[in-house]
Amino acid sequence: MALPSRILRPFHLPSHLRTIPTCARLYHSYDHPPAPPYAPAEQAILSAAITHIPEHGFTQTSLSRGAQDAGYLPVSTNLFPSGVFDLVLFYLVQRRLGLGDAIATEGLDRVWEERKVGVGGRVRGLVLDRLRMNARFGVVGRWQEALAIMAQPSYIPASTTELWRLSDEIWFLAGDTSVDTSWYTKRASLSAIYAAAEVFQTQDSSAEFRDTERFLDERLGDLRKVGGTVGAVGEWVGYTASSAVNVLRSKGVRI
Amino acid sequence: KSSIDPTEVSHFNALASSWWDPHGPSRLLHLMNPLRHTFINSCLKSQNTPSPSHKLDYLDIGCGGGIFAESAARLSGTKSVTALDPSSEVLKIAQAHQRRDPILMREGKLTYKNYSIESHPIPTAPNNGYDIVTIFEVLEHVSSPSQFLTTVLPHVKPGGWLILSTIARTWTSWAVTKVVAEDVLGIVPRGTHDWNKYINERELREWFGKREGWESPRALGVVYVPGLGWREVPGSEGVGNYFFGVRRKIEQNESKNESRMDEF
Amino acid sequence: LQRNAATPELFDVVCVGGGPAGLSLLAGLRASPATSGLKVALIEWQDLAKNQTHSPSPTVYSNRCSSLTPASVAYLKAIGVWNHIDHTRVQPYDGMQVWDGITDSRISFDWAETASSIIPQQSTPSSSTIAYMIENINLTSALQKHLHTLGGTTIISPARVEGITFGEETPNLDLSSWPVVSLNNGQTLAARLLVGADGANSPVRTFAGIESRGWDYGRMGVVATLQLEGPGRAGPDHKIAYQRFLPSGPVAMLPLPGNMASLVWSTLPERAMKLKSMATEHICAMVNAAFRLSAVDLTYLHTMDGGQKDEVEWREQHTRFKEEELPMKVIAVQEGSVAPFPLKMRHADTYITERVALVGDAAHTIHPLAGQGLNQGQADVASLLRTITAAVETGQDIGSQLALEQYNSERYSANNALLGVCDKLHKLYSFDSGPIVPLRSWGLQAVNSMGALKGFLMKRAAGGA
Amino acid sequence: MAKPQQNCLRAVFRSSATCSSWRLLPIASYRSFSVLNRPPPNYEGHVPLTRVERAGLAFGSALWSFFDPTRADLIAALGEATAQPYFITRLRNAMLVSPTGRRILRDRPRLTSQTLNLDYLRSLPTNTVGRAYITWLDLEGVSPDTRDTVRYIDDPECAYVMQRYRECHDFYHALTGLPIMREGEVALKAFEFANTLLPMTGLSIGAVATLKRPERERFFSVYGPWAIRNGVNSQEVINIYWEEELENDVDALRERLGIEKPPDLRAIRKAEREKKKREKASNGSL
Amino acid sequence: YRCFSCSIRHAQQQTPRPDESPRTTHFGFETVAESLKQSKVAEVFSSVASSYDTMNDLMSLGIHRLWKDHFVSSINPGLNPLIHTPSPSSSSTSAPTDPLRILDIAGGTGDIAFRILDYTTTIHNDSTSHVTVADINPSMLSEGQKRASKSPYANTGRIDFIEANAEQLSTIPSNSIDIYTVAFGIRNFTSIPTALREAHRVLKPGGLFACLEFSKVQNPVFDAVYKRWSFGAIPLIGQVVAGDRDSYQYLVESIERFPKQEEFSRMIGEAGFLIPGGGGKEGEKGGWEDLSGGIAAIHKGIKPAGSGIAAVGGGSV
Amino acid sequence: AVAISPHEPEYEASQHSNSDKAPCRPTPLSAEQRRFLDSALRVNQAGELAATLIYTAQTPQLVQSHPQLRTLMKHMYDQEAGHLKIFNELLAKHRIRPTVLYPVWKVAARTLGWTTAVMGREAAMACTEAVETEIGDHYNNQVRVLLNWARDLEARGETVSEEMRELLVTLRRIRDEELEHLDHAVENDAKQAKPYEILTNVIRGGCRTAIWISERV
Repeated sequence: MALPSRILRPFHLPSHLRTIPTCARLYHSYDHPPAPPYAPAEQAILSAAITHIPEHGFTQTSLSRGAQDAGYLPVSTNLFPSGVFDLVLFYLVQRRLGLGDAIATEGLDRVWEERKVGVGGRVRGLVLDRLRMNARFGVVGRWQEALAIMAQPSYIPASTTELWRLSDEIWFLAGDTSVDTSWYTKRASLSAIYAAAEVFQTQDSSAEFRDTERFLDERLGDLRKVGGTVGAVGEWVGYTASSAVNVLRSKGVRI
Repeated sequence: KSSIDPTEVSHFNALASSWWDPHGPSRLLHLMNPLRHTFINSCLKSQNTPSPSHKLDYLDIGCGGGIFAESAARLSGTKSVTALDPSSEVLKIAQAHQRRDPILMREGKLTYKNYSIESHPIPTAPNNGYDIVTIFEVLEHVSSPSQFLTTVLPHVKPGGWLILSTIARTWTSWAVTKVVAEDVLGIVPRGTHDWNKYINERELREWFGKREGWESPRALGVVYVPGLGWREVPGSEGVGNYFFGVRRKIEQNESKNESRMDEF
Repeated sequence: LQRNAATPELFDVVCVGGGPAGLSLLAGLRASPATSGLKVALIEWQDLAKNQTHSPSPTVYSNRCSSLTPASVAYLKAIGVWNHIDHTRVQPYDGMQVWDGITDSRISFDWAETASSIIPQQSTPSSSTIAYMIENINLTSALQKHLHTLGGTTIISPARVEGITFGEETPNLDLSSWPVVSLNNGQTLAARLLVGADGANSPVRTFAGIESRGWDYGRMGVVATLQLEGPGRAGPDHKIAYQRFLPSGPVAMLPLPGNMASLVWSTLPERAMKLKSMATEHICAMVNAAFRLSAVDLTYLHTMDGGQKDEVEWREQHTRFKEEELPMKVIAVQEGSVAPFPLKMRHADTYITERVALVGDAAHTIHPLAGQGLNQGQADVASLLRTITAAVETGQDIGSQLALEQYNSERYSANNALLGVCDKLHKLYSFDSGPIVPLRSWGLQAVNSMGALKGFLMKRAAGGA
Repeated sequence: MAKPQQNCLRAVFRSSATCSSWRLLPIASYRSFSVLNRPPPNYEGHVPLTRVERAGLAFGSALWSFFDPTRADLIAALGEATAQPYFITRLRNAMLVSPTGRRILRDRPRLTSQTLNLDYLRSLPTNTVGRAYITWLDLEGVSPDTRDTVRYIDDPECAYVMQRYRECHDFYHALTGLPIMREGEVALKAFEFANTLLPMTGLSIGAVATLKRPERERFFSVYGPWAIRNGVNSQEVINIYWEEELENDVDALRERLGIEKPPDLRAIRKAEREKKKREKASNGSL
Repeated sequence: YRCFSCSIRHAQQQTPRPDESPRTTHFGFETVAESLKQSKVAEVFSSVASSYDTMNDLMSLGIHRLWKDHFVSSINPGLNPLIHTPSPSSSSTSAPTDPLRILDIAGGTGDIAFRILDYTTTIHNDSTSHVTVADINPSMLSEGQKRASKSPYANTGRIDFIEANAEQLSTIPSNSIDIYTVAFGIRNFTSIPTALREAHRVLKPGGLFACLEFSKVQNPVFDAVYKRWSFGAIPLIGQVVAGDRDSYQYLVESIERFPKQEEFSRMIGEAGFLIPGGGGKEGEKGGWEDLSGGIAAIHKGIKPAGSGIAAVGGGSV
Repeated sequence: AVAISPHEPEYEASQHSNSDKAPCRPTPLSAEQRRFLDSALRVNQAGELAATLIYTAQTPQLVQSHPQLRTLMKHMYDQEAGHLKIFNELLAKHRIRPTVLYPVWKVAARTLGWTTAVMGREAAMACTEAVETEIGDHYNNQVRVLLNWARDLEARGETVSEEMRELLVTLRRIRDEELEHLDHAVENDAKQAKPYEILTNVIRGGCRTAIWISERV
């Protein structure tokens, strides 16, 4: 068994990409909190670099400025194997983890409870919060650069995984507990919708992103319609099949 | 010599556990049961005695799980039913199933006897025999039918009826009961029937013709259509399954009949 | 068998539910000689005695009416109930107009006209009736009267079924397969055959472990008793039923004696609630609009907070319709007769298990657009009656599955087909745009022009599908 | 078809006239409705057309008005011929959905010089709708009465809707500030098509082919996208009760409807002309 | 020992007595006393100095030039004067306008040094950054100085050559170097951990340690092929081209003995450097970049700012 | 193949009495442990889903010919449905991905249930027996692994987290209920099924491959 697996090894990602700091995607334990995704030094440099993004964008300059702010040298940015993409990924991871804190600080749970907002409504609220974070950090203008970086072939797997984790985080925080095939379809569709909304936001000039909000509502409406139709067709097919079986049984056929 | 064929008895014991399973191996018998009653009613109607108000006594020979016996006991026009079967195992099933219906548990309504017809006490006077004596799906399992029939005849009250159902010994019945039913479809457990013991309706009619004191033989053919159940097909007695009914004459000198015994 | 609290009283047939289906089954059992020997009991949670003394005034009609097909009427005549019915409150009709609310393509059934053109040797025109409009209470009180005259039925009402379990096995009597019904007044009844006629969420069906599948239509049916301006377009003795298919659901006007009519309007839940809360004059305007105005206007009318009456008058001037093909104008609504009920489709997996049979709403719930709910129930009962009679005549245990199989095989596929047809009709007519609308209109037009096909359809409908 | 004969036929036919868009004409009566015995008109000046006639009218008027855009009556006929089966009913239904639309259909106001007190309009403050309308009329030298009456639409209410659209056309000019010269007209037609979906407005966008190259470029780069975006996103302009809006501020109305004011076409063209003049002058002087 | 090769054969014939001197290190596949290793290494390099480039070309079929270019571009040295205006908020120890001080260890012929200078001047047009080339072997140094004199940086004062042993860089003060690079040299050091600690000493806080070195091929099939090539062909070519089979034999053996990627990365971590890419925490491997499937590998480490505790700078998250 | 694997693994975890020790902050689970828990709970959910669907497919056939079996089948179905609910909640709470082959297992379970039911009462009971033995062993292994972890934690002086202890208790209870089903199946003469050997081996092989696949996908 050893030889084949070792043969397959070279075809996986270039080694340095494997070290993308991730909070392990597996069993999320409450009593054993997961270790923080970034080493303290990286955390310091990257979070400092984020403050430079509005001015310098997702470039090496922001990174080295951040390094300097964190008491390091411009050359310390070699700490990040994939350079600027690490900055982009750091930004995404922080915003994703920030969503949970946003609920705690703004007491969204209570608000949702009072207004009896369903899971769908909570998902919408969380997506809008996440989009507004882009604005709050002054990243909207620069986001197309980040999209360009993420679109590079060697970074696509990492960025899609991060998008998938964001959609999983949103579904989890919204209180969705379905664990069957809809677990996949929900996350896939939300990822697609979020990505589309984010791209729409980069060129939305309306006040407080009203157009983005309308765009998001339309897409969520489409999703509900499609989900409804698929559900209805599935229900009808299931009913027809079982009534056919029942008719045969009523006629004495032993199935 | 008892008319019980040992291999037959063991075969029916194996069948016992699923006797009352609606989709079990004896489903065909359950489906045929209603047609037996319609045949009996048609026989009774064809004569004015016994009068419809008179409560009937039934004797079912070879009752198996009690399919016919129970249904006869439930009828409003029945006074009592006596059911005989040599197989103890299947009789236990019948008695267990009898306890499920309060009507059958009424005094003297339905009694099961675990012996064959030979050991059943012959009625002292002709009139305290049974109005109806039934032999369903038994004749084709008995080693010598005429001898068996001769022992049965005295039990019929004058004016009473002897009703039996069996299978004609023809190519079609061989194809249907042996090949299709047992081997191919397996709806009837293998080894239930032995083709050579099948008796044709004509032979029965001749046999009774020769006997004194028996009149108006009636016959009706039935065919099983999968999906629709059994269907009465008049005139198909020569083909497969058929019912046969014969009535005992009401005469002054009944004693003459017992003496004549002949074999065929 | 002396009966103390422990041992339940034994019955041959225990029918739970005193609706039209249950009562009609027991009347049938008591009426036919073969089954008159059976010991039967009826359990009903409403007080049946109250219905007996029901004597309605001629102009007040209950809003719960149904249309009986000739087949059902034939069955009711057979069990001798028909003459107990108060015929002054029954309204036969022999014409039916059905049209598409968007394209106005129309199909009209007129028995006399089709009969003469297709089946010349059609029997006397008197049987030209398509269906009979009858109040449910009229039918049930007639059934009760008939049951009372026949006697021999243990009627326990008002009584609620506390629980249903299996009997125990004693040395000389094994009731382990017999269902035992225990009531809230302490009585326990053991049933050789337990008939579940107890409505859509039937405790008997749950006891039997039979699942009921289907879905909710997301629509509400609004019923009401209306007073029209006249007896009907073709006079009092040729009454016509009208049904218009709107995207939100069909609206139907079924004739009652005199100037009265019964409304069955399947519409969206919020519209149903709005309708219920309107003033009577506005309800009349809305019902007239439902048969006359376009779907766009109707949608707007439902959003208005008041003043529907003159809005409808104005729009009627600008909408083109043929008054003589439409029901007469509604002038009044009977007080308190406007009542919405949710529409859903359910069908049980099977109608029988060991010692249990389901009839009527307990077995299936159908969309009211064809008005076949009651007829299906009566047809079930007729079939179950035939099955039980055959079983009794051939001495079978009427509770055994073998005996009941005939009922299930007769009724299940027929009901399934009718449920499917009504469901597909509802789906077909819920489109208000797109290619389906002209297609269905062309189809309706074609059927209308082919006399033979229409005759066949009418006979099927009358023959109690 | 002499007038009296029309009247007596009208009573008979009214009961079986079928107008609603989807309705298939009842087969029996279809054969009888042909050019020879034309059914009576449903309203004053109505000329019921068979399908063949309608197609002929549409094709002919489209072709001719392409070559001679000044023929306003042809454009009007084209509009009526093509609007019939679906589009005008859609517009009427759009009015039926909104409360003000229903009020307009109920009151059936007409925009003519009699109904509008032109002098009063002139006295209104500059930036009001009325004032903009009247100054625009004076500037273009057009009077509100030059609109033709509708003749070829069967349903009387739909006919009124077409009439109303036609009379408000000048208000749309005021609302959007697009001048009457061909480039402005095409841009406004694009906006109207996006908003009302009437085929005639769609077809007249074809006239962009007759524009000069810079104008065409400007249309496709600026005015086309503006027209489509605003036409689709804004509310139905047919539902504006102009008679009540006269005193309101134009920008406030535009804001309420969600329409962005397009770049001022006349200013651009004037600047362009001076530039060309200066160039001619400069290279002329070289 | 005049000719180096005979001394090796002599050593091999001796039965490998357990060497009583306590500290031994490996020299190719032999184990020799530590003090002896340095002289032996010096001998090897002095004999191959002249044909150093041809040797490297042979060892890596000329790819080593690409590796070196990639190595320098991944470090991305140079301070662009336009961008790096002194930002008041930064609390970094050295004012950013100071020229970048780069130390290239064992870079005798100046391969890396010239590439760095070219990179800084062309990419970042930073004409002030300074490279110090240190090597233990005088002949390699002289070769380097010869080339430097011919290069455009001859008299710009941006490059100087010092002879020093990587394990005692006495002449270089602590916390003075921005970037410490070593290319294909570290495997010849007698004690790698001490060299690493020395590097840690001389580097400024936040300074970068970068090492390019032959390493273990990841894919076993490719590894088998590469081993046959390096042990079979290279010594043969060394003999034919440079007439010196043993030096090449040593070089190939030293590659094999050099610690694998994970181990070397761990050693860098233990020397006090921060490992890029998660630092091998959480069972995640990382901290190096394989070149050509692992024939060579780039290892990096950052000296943490402040006394090992990351100085919290910049805006909080 | 009748010997049922020993219910209780040889080592019974000492009752967690040492709560008096200062409950130091539990160290984060190792990646290896999280991977194991992740795949274990995913497999359990898939297994319970299959078990419920097998019973749903079997019940109509069995009850039609043997009405007295209805109460037993209902009881077993309710227990399995309870297990499925527990695992669904655990998956949702610990944010674990359900198996990708969810629809595949649904179809496979239904077909298995239906075919064994058509082959008769004994075959259906034999199928239950085979499935329950396989699932019983599977739970045993999981309980054993968790016990080892608990032992290691106590050896290191850390307290076993509440979450872990709860999981252990639940797994044990579910395993016992599964084995109880096994006994029911054997009581209803699962052994008399005609092709008993082939049937049980095929089903057990099928279960093992399904478990192996679900752990990975």
